[in-house]
Amino acid sequence: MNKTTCKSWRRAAAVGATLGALALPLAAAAADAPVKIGTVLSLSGPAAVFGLPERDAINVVAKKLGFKSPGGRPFELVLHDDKSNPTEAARAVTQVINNDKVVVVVGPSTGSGILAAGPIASRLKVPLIAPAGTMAVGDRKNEFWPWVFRMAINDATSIEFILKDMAKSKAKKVGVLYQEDAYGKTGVDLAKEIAPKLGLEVVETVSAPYSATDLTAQATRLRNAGVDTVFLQVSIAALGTSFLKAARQIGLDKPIYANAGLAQRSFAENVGPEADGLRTLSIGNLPFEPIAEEKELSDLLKADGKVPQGWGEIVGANGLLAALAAIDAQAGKEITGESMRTALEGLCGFRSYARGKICYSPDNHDGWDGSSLTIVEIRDKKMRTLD
Amino acid sequence: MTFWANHRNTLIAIAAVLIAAPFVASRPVWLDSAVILGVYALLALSVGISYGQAGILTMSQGAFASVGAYAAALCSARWGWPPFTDLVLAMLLPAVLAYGVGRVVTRLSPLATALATLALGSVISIYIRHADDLTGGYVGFAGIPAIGFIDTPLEYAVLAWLLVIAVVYGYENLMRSAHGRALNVLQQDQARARADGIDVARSMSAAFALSAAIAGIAGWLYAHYVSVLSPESLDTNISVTALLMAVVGGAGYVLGPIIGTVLFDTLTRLLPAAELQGLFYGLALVVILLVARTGLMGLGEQLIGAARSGLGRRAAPAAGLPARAAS
Amino acid sequence: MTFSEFILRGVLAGSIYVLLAVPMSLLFSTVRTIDFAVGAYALVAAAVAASVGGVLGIAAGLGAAVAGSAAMALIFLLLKRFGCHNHIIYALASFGVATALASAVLWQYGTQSFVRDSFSQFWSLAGIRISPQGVLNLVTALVAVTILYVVIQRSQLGRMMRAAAVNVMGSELAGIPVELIQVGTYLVGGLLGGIAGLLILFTAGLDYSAPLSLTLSGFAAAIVFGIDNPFRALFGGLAMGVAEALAAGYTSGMVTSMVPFLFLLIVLGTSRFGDATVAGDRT
Amino acid sequence: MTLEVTDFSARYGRIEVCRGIGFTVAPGEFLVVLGANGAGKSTLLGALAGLVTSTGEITLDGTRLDAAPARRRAGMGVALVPEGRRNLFAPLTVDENLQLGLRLLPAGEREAMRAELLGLFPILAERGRQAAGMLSGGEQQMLALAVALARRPAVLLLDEPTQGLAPIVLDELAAAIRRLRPLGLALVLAEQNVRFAAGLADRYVALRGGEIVQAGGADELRDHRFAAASLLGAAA
Repeated sequence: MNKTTCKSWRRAAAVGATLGALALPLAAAAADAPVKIGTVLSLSGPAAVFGLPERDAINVVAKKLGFKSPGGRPFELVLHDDKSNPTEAARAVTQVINNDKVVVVVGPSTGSGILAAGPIASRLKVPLIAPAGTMAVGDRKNEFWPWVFRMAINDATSIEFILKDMAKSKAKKVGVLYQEDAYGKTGVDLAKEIAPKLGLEVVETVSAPYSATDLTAQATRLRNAGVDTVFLQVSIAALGTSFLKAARQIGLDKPIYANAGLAQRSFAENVGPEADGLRTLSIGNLPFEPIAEEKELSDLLKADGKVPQGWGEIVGANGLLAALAAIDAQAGKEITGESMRTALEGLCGFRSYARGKICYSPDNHDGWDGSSLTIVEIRDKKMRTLD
Repeated sequence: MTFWANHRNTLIAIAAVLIAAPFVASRPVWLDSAVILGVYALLALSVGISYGQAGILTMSQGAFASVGAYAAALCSARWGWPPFTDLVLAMLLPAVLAYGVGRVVTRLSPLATALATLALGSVISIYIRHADDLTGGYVGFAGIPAIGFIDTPLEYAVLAWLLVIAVVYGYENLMRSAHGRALNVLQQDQARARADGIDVARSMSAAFALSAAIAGIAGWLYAHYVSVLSPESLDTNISVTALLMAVVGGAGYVLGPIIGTVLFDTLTRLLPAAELQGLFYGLALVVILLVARTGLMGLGEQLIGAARSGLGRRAAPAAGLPARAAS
Repeated sequence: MTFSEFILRGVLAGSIYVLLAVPMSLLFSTVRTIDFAVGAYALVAAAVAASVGGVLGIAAGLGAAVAGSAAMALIFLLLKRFGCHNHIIYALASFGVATALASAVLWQYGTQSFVRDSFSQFWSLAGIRISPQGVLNLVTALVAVTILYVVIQRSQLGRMMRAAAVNVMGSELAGIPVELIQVGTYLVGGLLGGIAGLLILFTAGLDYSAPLSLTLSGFAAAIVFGIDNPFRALFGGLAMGVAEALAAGYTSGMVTSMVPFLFLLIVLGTSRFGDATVAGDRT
Repeated sequence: MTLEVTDFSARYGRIEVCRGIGFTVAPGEFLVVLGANGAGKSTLLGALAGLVTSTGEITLDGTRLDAAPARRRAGMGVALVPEGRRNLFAPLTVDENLQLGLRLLPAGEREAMRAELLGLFPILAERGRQAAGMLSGGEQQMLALAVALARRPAVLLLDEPTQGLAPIVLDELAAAIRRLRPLGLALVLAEQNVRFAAGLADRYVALRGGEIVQAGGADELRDHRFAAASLLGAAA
């Protein structure tokens, strides 16, 4: 258990004892203390699927480094839960910057959380390392654009990648199932936009709320539209399994592709034989076939008693490594949010747990290009990397 | 002296804010919290009026706030209305909506009302999620400008708590007015209220509309302060939280919702940030309900009452802050 | 063909709602309150059953769900002992229990979705392929509703339940163990919620974020045709399943997601369900 | 069995409603508790049945009842027909109400008791499948009596049975109550209607302000009807 959680536990005990007494936060640290890094991640709510692996990876990497950057600078992590909610995300970011005096924040986990926290980061002049693909996060029109660095692959790149794979088959007519949230909606819009460029056509789209317990009606509608192939823009694993079961039941016997939302270990392991052959986009293949760099992270997690889940860990760990690389780039100097931002903009090709190279520049805050992406196929409850 | 007697709650609120102000102003993080706390306090107060006074157990305050917030966003960011003018629409729109719904729900039992308002809130939020052109859909609405000259967290914090005090003041006056007395009567006994010539449905709907307008103020403030809105910004969770805050503090008391807000917010911030937070939150809620089922104000009143009679003094209704005894 | 297919699929999907609706209907008719934790009992049952596995897992899952409802029943009793007779407070407390249970599942099992396979063969009904699991769900719902109907309408226990619901003082005078019955109702709610959870586990799967929406779907189904009779919950659940299937088949996602809530609003706006006189006094 | 009440007080919260009550009712004896509205009659009966907090002793042939909650006193031989016949379950049918009443008897005796009750109150046999709430006031009072009697109680507490009934029904009701004599139970009847009570009771106690202010034989009520009326204040 890491330091921050221990502190939280003590706080919880205090709550139990006084229940309602207004405890004053502890005084801010002294001047020569370690560099503070905020992590504002979704530890509860629907986005916890990614937020928890992100947190786990950040914790094990920090522990392995002995809370010292590769360049030897001590650092400290301040962990907050954004509860998958933008209001909480904005509050947590304000809190870690103002109260805990962090110089960089990894998070929030969700696109809408980042959008809500962006203006605050920009006002308080502390950069966010944002682990989400949402296009709007990287929109240059945002006033806060200079302060947000994406630590993920943007959705347009991702969707083009998977649609290209789809186009290799003879499929022409695509049906899309998307979940009813920002992730699902932006995904389906991008798919409609990109598909024609690749000779595909989105002929039918259906959606489902998080709570749907039965997707046979949606699957039937896609079948009746005569689609050649189906694209799942879904990150709630229960919706994915529900759809696959429904598709098998109603006889929708077509190749199915999924965006990175379903590249999760628990999805692959829990879903039945109906998932065999499902092709999913992923950043690396940490849980099942890690390449050398990923293997190291995977081993670290296992040594800590964690089970690698998917690309959440890769994104989280690299978020921390990017922050540390930026810290090391300013060896001997006083570090502020502004200096972190400048350092991040000059960061390229630092040591990371990823297939592709991560490069930021004053003109490019997207960091990753498609080279980190891979397509995995689910077979026998495992994700197999396709070459 | 009469002003003191008639506006005790307002004066207490002003005093508390003045005492807290120097501490809060000294820490930037508290300033931010103070603004959000102000938003929550307004929402909880709106529950206080709706549930505590009119008996409408509402679970749609978050939705009313988001109607107000999106109205503010559209007026200021898209249509370029001058500062503060959008506040009118942010209050009016939820109020009109609530009045209409109020006419339907006033004949329902509290639990049925809760469900009806919950359903209403859900329908509103689903509409917001799907009205891409108007609200930005799931992705949300960014770039909402500040309110004119009000720009720093300090200025927002001052504005937020001025609004809270103004609402408390208005609330107190309302409870002293004919309308407030009518609400009191129909809370106790609807049949008697009808016999007294009170139009029950209209009276309750008006109170519900007022509470929605206050929620709209909260949304307006939120939108301008955070500058970004998304469907999850002011969702059902916020509605439930506001309800819990009001009930925990004492929904029937003017200041109860504010006390509940401060307590709840402190509690959730002190709880460990991890998977188990929900467990602690749930347990804390249950414990609070067990210990203080008429809210902390009710508990305090009981304790004061007990202490007084223990001392052999006159066992009068305690130094009353209540607008009426809680149910 | 397509239309009848949507209807059939809706009926099969609706049977889950039935199992969630029945405990709502029972609890409302005996205690006049809502148990927000019914969806959480479903989650707990599914999570435990999935992790233990096999027949033992099913038993353990149901046991865990009932244990969850026992915790709620205990809180209910404590509230009563502390002199709280406000039905809204019971409902708010159940909200706390629901949050706590979902959080415990998240802590213990993580964010995985719980799903298990039951049947790999499908039946064909007039050219429509359906899973035997769907039929099993429907049969379970029918059996549960029938048993409850017989118990409530024909047995001494059922008479006592109905008596305790309408007149607590009269029940005390008649020597009816009112609290025992109320606690029993909470436990039955846990059991039925647990069964619903197990069926979802084998049908579509669910994860830690499911409870509240399951509860709300169940409640919507419970009140569509009136809350006082499990048979009405049956038709309510099935009707909601059909409405959702038709909406998913023919309309946009917006309408599909609005269906349960619009149902609720229309019913509350037009029926006598919510009338203070029918649904208990204002407190 | 003999009901003995000694130094008995009852309270709602902090408000004491009855003080220092004491009386004895022998098997087969009918005692009427007279008093105006608010004199404490209902509170006294409620407290005897265990619905209201009380202090003091209640014994039934020497067995202490006062520690038991209402639900247990029901099984120990006490039956209360509260004001407004609120021991009935309005949406349940007449038969179902009776079955709930019979529940406390051993299974073997229920059928015989049912027949006996229908003999005492023949109207109920015709109304078996109707909801109790749909009966007329007089019929409801009969049913309320039958339900209370179904468990074969030793003590029957009857609170204002005449309330809300048309005068024409009163004779019928009085006749029905008179038919209970052979059952040998101790009956405590709270009434404002002195004429009605005088026709039934053996003895009376009069309550004012929660205390017994007068007691005597029922013949006093018949002989000094007007004196008794004045003792009740505005009643009768």
